[in-house]
Amino acid sequence: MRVRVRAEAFDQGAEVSAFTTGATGAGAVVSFTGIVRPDGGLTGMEIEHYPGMTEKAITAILEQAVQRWSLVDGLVIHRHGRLAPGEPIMMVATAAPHRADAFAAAEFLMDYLKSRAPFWKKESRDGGETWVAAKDADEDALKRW
Amino acid sequence: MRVRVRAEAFDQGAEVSAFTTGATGAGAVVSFTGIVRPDGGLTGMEIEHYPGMTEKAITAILEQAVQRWSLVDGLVIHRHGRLAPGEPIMMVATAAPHRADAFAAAEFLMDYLKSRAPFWKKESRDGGETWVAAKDADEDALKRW
Amino acid sequence: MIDVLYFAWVRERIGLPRERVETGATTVAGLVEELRAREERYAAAFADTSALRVALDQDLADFDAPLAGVREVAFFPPMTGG
Amino acid sequence: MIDVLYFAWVRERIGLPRERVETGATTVAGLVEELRAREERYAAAFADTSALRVALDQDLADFDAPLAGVREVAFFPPMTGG
Repeated sequence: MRVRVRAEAFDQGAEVSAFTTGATGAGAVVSFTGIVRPDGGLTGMEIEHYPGMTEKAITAILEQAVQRWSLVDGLVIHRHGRLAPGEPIMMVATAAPHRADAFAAAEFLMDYLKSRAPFWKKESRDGGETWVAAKDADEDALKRW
Repeated sequence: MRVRVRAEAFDQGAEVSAFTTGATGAGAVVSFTGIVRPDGGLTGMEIEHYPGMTEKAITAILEQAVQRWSLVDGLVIHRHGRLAPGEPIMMVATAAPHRADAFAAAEFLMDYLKSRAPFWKKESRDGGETWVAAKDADEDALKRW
Repeated sequence: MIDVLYFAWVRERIGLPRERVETGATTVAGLVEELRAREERYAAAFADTSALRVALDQDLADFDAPLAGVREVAFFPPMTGG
Repeated sequence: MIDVLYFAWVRERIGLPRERVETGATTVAGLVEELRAREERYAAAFADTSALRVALDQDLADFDAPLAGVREVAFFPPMTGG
């Protein structure tokens, strides 16, 4: 189980490979990668976070997922700082004996990271910078777990 | 959109990287990798398929997923022939603007590939070889779509 | 003449992967009856068609589907991909 | 003395990322009242606490939570990770 919060880019292909190789006994590996979408003239994104709490919150979420779905392993990588459109923001990976558990755990991790890990996104456009508002749908997504 | 049916091993990390790089405009990429689980003394697996129908069936399933969830792109790789425990059998990848669509499409692809693509698995153990029986649960999984 | 293909344990039970069959059957079920009547290994393979699937020209079909115009029929157990 | 941290637009509105605060408040809500009374920029940042979240020693908490024993309080908007 690993949590990495960092400013530097990551190589999600290499991460997925290493994660799969290390997940001995798994029959199913699911990965999710979030990418900065070049929507509506977006020129960049700045991600602020709360050092210390970020790692603590993500570790707690990941431990919950590992236990609930009997995961063989779990991984969360999340960037902060300045990102360009098209760049990967974050990824999660889950490994389980069966596919339903690997999928459910990855979706759970994403839903919780969205609303319970202390990150804040600020989008840059030609017109200036705006903080991304949390969506009610993201908060509602937690209710299914 | 790409479908590859092959005997040779594939590098799922490199595939996920290339897929993500090519999925311009996506905000979410989900990948699933299925691995031969070394369960109950399994020494190997042989996957038989129906050349011609396999590609046709997978392409139809993938086209359905791309349309239904407005995917930016979709990928299915499936091996046949002899596999050792721990080896990747197959992978799917989906790219969409939003995460819910990428996850749903990947799960849909897996459910349909399990029961609607013409592959048959035979497991080798010390005691001999046995054809894997289809599970009612796999057939039932199709009903949710 | 029609190409008949067998996969997985159906192939093993019958002992060959494919053959050309001269048939007067108008449906898949009729073809199955003819094959069953041939030899014990066919009777064994087709003993319980609820355990089998059929594809006509590489599309899944039902056992009551017509054979008119079909060039390739395949019989196999439920699929176990993924 | 307590460390008070601000993130995202709360940080921008107040104009600093953290400060040491001498407080007699016994709950988060009490601390918010004290901060609001300080200056317009604090009043603006804390105008609507339903738009804010609070963490005590790096765990999410409610605005009626007690401050006893707490060393670090953080105020921020709803999170937008992932």
